[in-house]
Amino acid sequence: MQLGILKEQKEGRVAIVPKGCEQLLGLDIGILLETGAGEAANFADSDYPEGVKAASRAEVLKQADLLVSIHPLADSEMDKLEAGKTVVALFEPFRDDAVAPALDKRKLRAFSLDMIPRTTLAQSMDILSSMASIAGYKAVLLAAHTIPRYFPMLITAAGSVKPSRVLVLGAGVAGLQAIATAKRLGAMVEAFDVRAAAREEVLSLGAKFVDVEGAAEDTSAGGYAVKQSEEFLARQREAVQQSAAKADVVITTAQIRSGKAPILLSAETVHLMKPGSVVIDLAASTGGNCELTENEKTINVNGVTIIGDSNLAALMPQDASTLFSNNLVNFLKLFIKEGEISIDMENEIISSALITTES
Amino acid sequence: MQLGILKEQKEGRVAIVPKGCEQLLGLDIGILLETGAGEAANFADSDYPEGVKAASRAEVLKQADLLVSIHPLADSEMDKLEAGKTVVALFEPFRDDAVAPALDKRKLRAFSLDMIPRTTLAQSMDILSSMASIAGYKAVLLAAHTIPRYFPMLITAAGSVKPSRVLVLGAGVAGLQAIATAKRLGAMVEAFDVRAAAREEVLSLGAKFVDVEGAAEDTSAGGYAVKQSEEFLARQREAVQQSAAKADVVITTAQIRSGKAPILLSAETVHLMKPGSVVIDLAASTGGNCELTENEKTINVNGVTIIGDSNLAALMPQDASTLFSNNLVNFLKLFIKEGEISIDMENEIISSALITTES
Amino acid sequence: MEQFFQFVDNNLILLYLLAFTVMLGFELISKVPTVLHTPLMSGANAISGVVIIGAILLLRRAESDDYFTLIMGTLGIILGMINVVGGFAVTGRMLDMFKKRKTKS
Amino acid sequence: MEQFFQFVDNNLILLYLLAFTVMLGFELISKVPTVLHTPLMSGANAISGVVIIGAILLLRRAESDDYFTLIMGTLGIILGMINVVGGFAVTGRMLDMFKKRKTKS
Amino acid sequence: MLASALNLAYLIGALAFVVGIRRLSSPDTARKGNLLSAFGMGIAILATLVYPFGPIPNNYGWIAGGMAVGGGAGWLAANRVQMTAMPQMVSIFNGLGGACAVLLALIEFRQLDTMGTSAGISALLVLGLTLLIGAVAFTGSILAYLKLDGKVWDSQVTIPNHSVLNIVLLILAVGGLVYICTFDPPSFGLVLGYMALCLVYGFSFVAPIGGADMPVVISLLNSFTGLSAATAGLIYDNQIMLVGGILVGAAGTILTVLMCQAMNRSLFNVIIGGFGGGASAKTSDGDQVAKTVTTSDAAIQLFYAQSVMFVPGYGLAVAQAQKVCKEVDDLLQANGVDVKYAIHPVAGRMPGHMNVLLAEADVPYPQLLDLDEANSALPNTDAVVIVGANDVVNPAALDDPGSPVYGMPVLNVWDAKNIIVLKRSMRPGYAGIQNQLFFHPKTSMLFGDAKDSLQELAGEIKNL
Amino acid sequence: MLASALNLAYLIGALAFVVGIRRLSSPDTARKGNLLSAFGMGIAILATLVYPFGPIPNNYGWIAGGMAVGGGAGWLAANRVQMTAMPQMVSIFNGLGGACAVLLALIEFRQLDTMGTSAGISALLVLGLTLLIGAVAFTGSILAYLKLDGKVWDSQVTIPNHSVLNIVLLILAVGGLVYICTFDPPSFGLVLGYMALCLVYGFSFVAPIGGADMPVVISLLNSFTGLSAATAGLIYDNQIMLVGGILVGAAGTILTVLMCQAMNRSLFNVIIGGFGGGASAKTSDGDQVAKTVTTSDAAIQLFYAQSVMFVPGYGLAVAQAQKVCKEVDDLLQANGVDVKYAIHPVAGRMPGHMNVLLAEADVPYPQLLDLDEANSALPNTDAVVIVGANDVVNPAALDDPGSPVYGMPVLNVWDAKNIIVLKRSMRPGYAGIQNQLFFHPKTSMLFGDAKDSLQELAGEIKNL
Ligand SMILES: NC(=O)c1ccc[n+]([C@@H]2O[C@H](COP(=O)([O-])OP(=O)(O)OC[C@H]3O[C@@H](n4cnc5c(N)ncnc54)[C@H](OP(=O)(O)O)[C@@H]3O)[C@@H](O)[C@H]2O)c1
Ligand SMILES: NC(=O)c1ccc[n+]([C@@H]2O[C@H](COP(=O)([O-])OP(=O)(O)OC[C@H]3O[C@@H](n4cnc5c(N)ncnc54)[C@H](OP(=O)(O)O)[C@@H]3O)[C@@H](O)[C@H]2O)c1
Ligand SMILES: NC(=O)c1ccc[n+]([C@@H]2O[C@H](COP(=O)([O-])OP(=O)(O)OC[C@H]3O[C@@H](n4cnc5c(N)ncnc54)[C@H](O)[C@@H]3O)[C@@H](O)[C@H]2O)c1
Ligand SMILES: NC(=O)c1ccc[n+]([C@@H]2O[C@H](COP(=O)([O-])OP(=O)(O)OC[C@H]3O[C@@H](n4cnc5c(N)ncnc54)[C@H](O)[C@@H]3O)[C@@H](O)[C@H]2O)c1
Repeated sequence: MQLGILKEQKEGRVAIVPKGCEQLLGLDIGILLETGAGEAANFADSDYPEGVKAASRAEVLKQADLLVSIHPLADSEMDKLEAGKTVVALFEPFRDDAVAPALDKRKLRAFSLDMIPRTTLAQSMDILSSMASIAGYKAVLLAAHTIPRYFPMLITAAGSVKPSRVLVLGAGVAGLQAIATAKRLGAMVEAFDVRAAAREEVLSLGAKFVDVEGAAEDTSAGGYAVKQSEEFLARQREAVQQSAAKADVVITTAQIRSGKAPILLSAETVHLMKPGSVVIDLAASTGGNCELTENEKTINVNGVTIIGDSNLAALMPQDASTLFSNNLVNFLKLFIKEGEISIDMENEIISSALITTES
Repeated sequence: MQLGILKEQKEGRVAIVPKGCEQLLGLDIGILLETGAGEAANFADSDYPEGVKAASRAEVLKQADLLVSIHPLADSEMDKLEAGKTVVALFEPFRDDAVAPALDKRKLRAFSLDMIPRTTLAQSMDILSSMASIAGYKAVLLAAHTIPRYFPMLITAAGSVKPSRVLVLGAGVAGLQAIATAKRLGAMVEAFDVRAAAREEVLSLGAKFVDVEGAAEDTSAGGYAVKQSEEFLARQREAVQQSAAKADVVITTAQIRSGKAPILLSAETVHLMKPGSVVIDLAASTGGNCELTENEKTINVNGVTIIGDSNLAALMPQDASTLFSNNLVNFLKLFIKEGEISIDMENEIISSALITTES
Repeated sequence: MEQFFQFVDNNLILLYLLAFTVMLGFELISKVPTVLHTPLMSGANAISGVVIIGAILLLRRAESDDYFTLIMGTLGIILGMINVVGGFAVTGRMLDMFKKRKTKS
Repeated sequence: MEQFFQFVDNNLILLYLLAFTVMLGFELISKVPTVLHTPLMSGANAISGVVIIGAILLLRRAESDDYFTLIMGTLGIILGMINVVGGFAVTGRMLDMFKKRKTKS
Repeated sequence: MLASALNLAYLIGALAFVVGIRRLSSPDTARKGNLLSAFGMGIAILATLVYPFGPIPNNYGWIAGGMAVGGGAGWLAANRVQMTAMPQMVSIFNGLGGACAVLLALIEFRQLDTMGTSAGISALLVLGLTLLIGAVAFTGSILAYLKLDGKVWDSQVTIPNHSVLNIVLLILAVGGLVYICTFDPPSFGLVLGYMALCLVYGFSFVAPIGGADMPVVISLLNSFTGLSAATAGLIYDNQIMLVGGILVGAAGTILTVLMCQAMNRSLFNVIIGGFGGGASAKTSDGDQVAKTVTTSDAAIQLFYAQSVMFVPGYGLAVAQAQKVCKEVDDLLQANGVDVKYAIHPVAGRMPGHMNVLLAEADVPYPQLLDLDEANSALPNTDAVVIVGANDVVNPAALDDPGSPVYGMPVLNVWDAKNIIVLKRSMRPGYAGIQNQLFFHPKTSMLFGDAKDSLQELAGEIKNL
Repeated sequence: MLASALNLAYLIGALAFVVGIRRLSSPDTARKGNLLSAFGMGIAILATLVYPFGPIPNNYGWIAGGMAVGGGAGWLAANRVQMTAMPQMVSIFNGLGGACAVLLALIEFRQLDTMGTSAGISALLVLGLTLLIGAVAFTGSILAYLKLDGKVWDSQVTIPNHSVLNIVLLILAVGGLVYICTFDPPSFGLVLGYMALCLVYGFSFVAPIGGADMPVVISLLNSFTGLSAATAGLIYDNQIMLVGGILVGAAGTILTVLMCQAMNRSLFNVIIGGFGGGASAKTSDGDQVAKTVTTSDAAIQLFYAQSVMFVPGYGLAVAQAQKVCKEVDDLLQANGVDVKYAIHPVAGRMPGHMNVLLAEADVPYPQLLDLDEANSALPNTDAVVIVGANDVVNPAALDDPGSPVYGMPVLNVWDAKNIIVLKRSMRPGYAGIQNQLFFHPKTSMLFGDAKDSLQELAGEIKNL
């Protein structure tokens, strides 16, 4: 069987790095690498082990039985794929009901990496966590670099500088990492989340938690947050407004698994914010937590910079690729046996991630 | 007497912020503000206190007796100034012997803020320190944001990430701040300097000091480093090479007061560095500590990004302006008495900073 | 009652001695770390074997044909000696775990 | 020498008492924090005023016309009383600075 | 003159006891203290042996025989016994000391009886007390030994309302003592009967007390043996017996109280509330019980270890204990202990959670081991300190296919020699499952907030 | 029966002394301990007063008068004295106690002389010893008081080779004692001469000892007074005098040794090396001396303060003491102390140096005061702890126009009630100039690496 590693079209990460190929070669498969796939992440083709064949994109698409990439292939390319092939990528089927049927129609077997359950056992394949963690870290660096002020407090001969205030909305994996990084840089950090467990987690990082009562929670949601009532969201927006008005940086990460991200930062709130402050919206791709966010754009509203970017991990291609690759290889090892794909539908991880079968 | 605050032509800082004007107005002087001077630093004209008159640049240049700016005026504008006026800016006369005669010829009285001595008493006017401190902080943020890797060590389910190594060359004000900031972000930090006192200072921040023996030191240089022998520099370059080859980030800040910055990072060393690593050269404006640095440019050599920027403080305009303004106002208060300029040549600070008299 | 006061007066210093010994015993132990409880108990136990001295005195004074006293006394010596020797030895073994020296300044 | 041993034998329990009292004194003080040195010294000093009991005994037994004894004894009582009362009072004042209670768990 | 030599030897012996006990109460000097006490005992015995009392039978043969047999037996027993069985051994030794006192009293009583001389009420009282206390110490200690060794179970030796029985026996024993004193001299048969009563009382006294409380009981019985030695000292007007006995009596009593305190119980509770005793000192899950450890024992264990590995988990973060943890680390390192941290990949609640915390506490990176490094270092580790971790050290991941964590790589802390777990309760962690590790024979629990526990540990280590 | 009541009262008194001293040695219980000792003394005195010795003169009038005068005087003196003059007061009290013992011995000697009865050598020895020890305690204490109060200078009372004189006097005193014992009874004139000799010796004994060592000497003389009370107890065969005196003698001796240790000196060194004594305990600059403070005194000062302000400087960074500093902070806050940090704008070696360090130690921002805030809070601050700062607290910046730092704004730490300075030596800071603050009356120095000093402070505070 041939595995094909594709070069990402819109960013610098690569799905599998040289170290990952070494492990995969041990599984008795052939590997095709699109030329220059890892270059932007500082992995030259020559860094890949012997046994990995570099080839043009067309060749890889044609010859490989198993195609891995971070983002799904464009529809046009997908159409050209032979039926029966297996594709692995972040398809996000829970966001768009059309994804699975389309793949089905093309008779492709597809694993969606974002469907891997967040169970204890699957942690080593949890790409969402690895990437969210990078995004949280990067969001703070980006914010610190963007605001025209110091993060930490400084008392100097030229006067005292007050510490910046950072507000983190949504204390999931990305949010927690953002909190930790902002704390490290000396900012005063407040955070907010609807999940009850988040409170303790926020406090455990030494940050302040903003309490809003009456959040809905569903323990059957696998740790994910659920949609909140409009009444709660209103109350929450008010609490957030108070903190946001004082904040220099707001980082929002709140997601709901199937649906539009909740609006936590209203346009009104943004207008109350100080000029020079920054909003970084990691939920931009699903509509954003800020009413004014435009996905993949940086805009300036009344002196407030709003950065909408859900793909910050791409800004750190080398480590991001390495971690992605580690997770992906752990996942591939689940179903590549003796050089072939062999699918065990009993396995919860495989059955969850498999969104279409080739038949 | 009228004081004129000019808008910087190439960057966003402003020499005096609204709070500084309040203090100055108490000295019985009039203030002219070039329209929009503080805008880029988030100080609108309307933020300035009553009594500060906004005016066009031409008007300010014409009417003000005392002109303050961060960077000196362009020669063309300088030529048009009436003789007898006083100009205050960072003239860097020690870098260019032609600066003072040129001003002299125009019969302008000039204070160069970078000539304020680094004495205990003058610390509250020490603009070099305030700005260097910001530059050191910003350099680390810039580096952390640029490299494709994490700064801190992380042990995660997707594998362990090694901490980045940061090498700081020159542990003056900027270097120390860079060390502190990089440590905060979790990097492993090594530093190097020729002044003996720097060693203890580096250790006091928890970083490692790279020892190279035989540095020359001159206690009469007012705390500044002196030019080193070529032999020492060679030995130093070797020591630096070893550390640099392992480093992900090199931040260089080494300056010699009167002359070209020493070359600490040879082209050869840069070629030994890992692709994806970053050199930030804060000494770029005086030739740079890295052989390949191009001032005010970001270049990529073999995958190593080299950023030459001696003016990083401009990237944080708000706090930078505030601190600059505080320092500057403290300095102005030395010689503005009862609404007029009155110069006391006995005062060491004034006599050092005054580089030309109007006569 | 009278007898009691008589006793007090006659053995005044003895009473002081007893009281002070008790206080000394308390004082000695009051700050012992938990981990030494068992060795200390064991050491104290060995000391309580001092009763053997009574057995020796008894036996040395016993008539050579008073076999009851001789046999019972010898038994007492055996028991007391086990208590003393065994007690000190076992305490020593327990304490061997503290052999490592501190390198603390 | 002979006399010495005689003394030992006659005052055996007294010797035990002395030895134990000394040890008890050592034991009591051995862990006192520096800051209590002065109050402790002062408190001990007050106790050493116990010598006044000798003066009282002496005076109670003195002949009513033995004016030397009466005067000197009364002087002794005055001095001893100053030592006792002043000593405890001054110790008390010193210790007032420790009045604040700890709020530590 | 010679008499005073004997007296001086006794005085020296007594002082050696005092100083010996004093030194026994600090780990640094304890070994010397033990030797000093032994030296004091040696001097006293020697002086008693050689002092020329004049023309008396001496019976050196009998004495030498007895001493050789007893000394040899004691030495062998002490050196053969397993480290873990030491408390049992102490208990036996203590019982024998009590028995010795009983024999002395018995012989004296018989002599009174055979001679028919009257001895005075106080002498009778002293003899009777010696008999009573010695007998209780004797049978009580033997039963304590049997219980500790698991040879006898509570249910085998107790009856319902056992404490009533004990009170009755106590009244009988005291009454018997008074009764005996009314005869002067009492008949030997009466004395034998009284002795039997005392022996039974000693047994019954210990019977209802739970196995976990045996160390406390042994300490109490030890102070009884001391008292019987003291009363025997009164018989012979022998100061070293008196002083040594009182000393042990007092020290034993306060030690007993301290031991109770360390277990958070009162002495009364131990003795009377015997049934079901020990429950509060143990935490059980069904049939299983988790051992607890006191802070100072944990401190000793760490301090005298060659290598210690901390395993931080989410609890470290919750308690914000990272800095105190580093303090303990520093203290241990200052004493030559090799300290490492094992960082499980998913410890905490976000990737790198432990890294962030430990960096905040300035733990140098080389001290951090990842999963594989830690697992290969663990077999050579003397003590593992688990600070608020749970799921990441759950053996179910390896051996319980039904567990939700089965298959997750975990830290094999059970490969180390000792495990100390710092957490607040027996509650489970994130995965919500019970952890068999807490019932592992190598594991002891130190309950409490991790920061508090570590702070106390630091305090104890500083005192060592 | 009544006799035993007296004896029991004495026994209770003696036990009260023991327990009282024991409690006096821990800050928490010290006040109760003092009351207990006083209670013991009260019982003993009362029992002595009321016990019916039979038909004796009693002289209650004289006794009551003496007690009223003495008690009143003592009470007034104790309550009027300034807090700072307490050691002097203790010294006087102690001297009077010694004088009382001297009077007792004197009266007894005179009675022997007038009666012409022989008393036996041991009685004479006891009387003579009481006289000797009491006299030394008396005059020695009085001189110690004079020195402490600054009324007498070393140079006024010493001669060259004073220690030779002392040895001669000591030999004479011991010789005199032996000589007196050869007469039975000795003539009163002889005794008076001997007393004069002893009084002179006491004075001469203390004369060469430096003023700074007076507390040690007072403690030593206090144990002498105790011994004289004990020997006086032998005269009257009175156990409470004996026991109380011995107790004080032993406690005083060990206390003296401890005090020497706290000053890093040996007792021998204090007594013999009297000349120039105290130099090592002080650090001087020309005529000026900087006071030092012990860790535990500093701990007490901080612990019982309402508000404490830390002033960190470059030394904090060099010592990397930020985390221990925070630990001390936490300990103080746990006890209700209000803790703040005063951050001088140029403390350290780079802008914001202290901010970086304190953030690393997780000191919350609201605890940080900048220059102006700190200067307005300082007058209401009980104790300032300067941790390795120097130039930023140099008063020369305000009042010495010749100084290179003149005109720089500094932290006015001298507005606070007490100042403790943590640094390693008297070396200057960055500006290279001496700092008069270290000689300020409110300042005490705690020399040593800041981290070590703070660590010890933390330990002491925990023990409080
Ligand atoms: N790392 C990640 O990215 C990530 C993300 C999400 C979930 N997880 C999951 O989180 C778990 C991490 O394992 P873990 O061992 O670190 O934690 P854990 O299994 O959640 O156990 C934490 C333990 O700490 C104790 N604890 C809590 N507060 C404490 C305090 N103040 N003092 C002392 N002990 C305290 C708790 O016991 P008491 O209540 O008895 O004190 C608890 O048993 C794994 O199941 C992992 O799958 C990890
Ligand atoms: N902040 C800035 O930007 C900057 C930059 C350059 C210069 N400066 C200058 O630096 C000075 C700062 O004042 P400062 O009060 O912070 O410091 P300082 O005046 O330099 O004094 C530091 C003191 O700390 C003590 N010290 C050093 N190591 C120690 C240790 N391990 N433990 C305990 N004490 C230790 C030293 O005394 P021992 O040797 O006796 O221990 C020294 O006197 C000012 O003069 C300022 O002008 C500041
Ligand atoms: N089993 C494991 O070991 C494991 C590993 C990683 C993550 N997880 C869990 O997975 C869950 C999801 O993590 P994630 O980071 O992917 O979440 P996510 O990206 O889906 O959402 C980010 C955060 O936003 C919060 N949020 C949603 N709606 C909100 C609202 N209206 N207001 C405020 N906050 C809101 C969520 O609670 C979440 O914390 C978490 O519970 C996490 O602990 C588990
Ligand atoms: N008096 C005060 O209170 C005060 C305030 C601020 C700064 N200062 C002092 O002023 C001095 C200059 O500080 P700066 O930051 O402006 O210095 P700078 O910008 O002139 O130089 C930066 C650093 O580069 C170092 N350097 C020069 N040549 C080097 C070489 N060949 N190799 C390695 N390093 C080299 C210098 O030693 C210096 O530390 C320092 O001593 C600083 O402490 C004093």
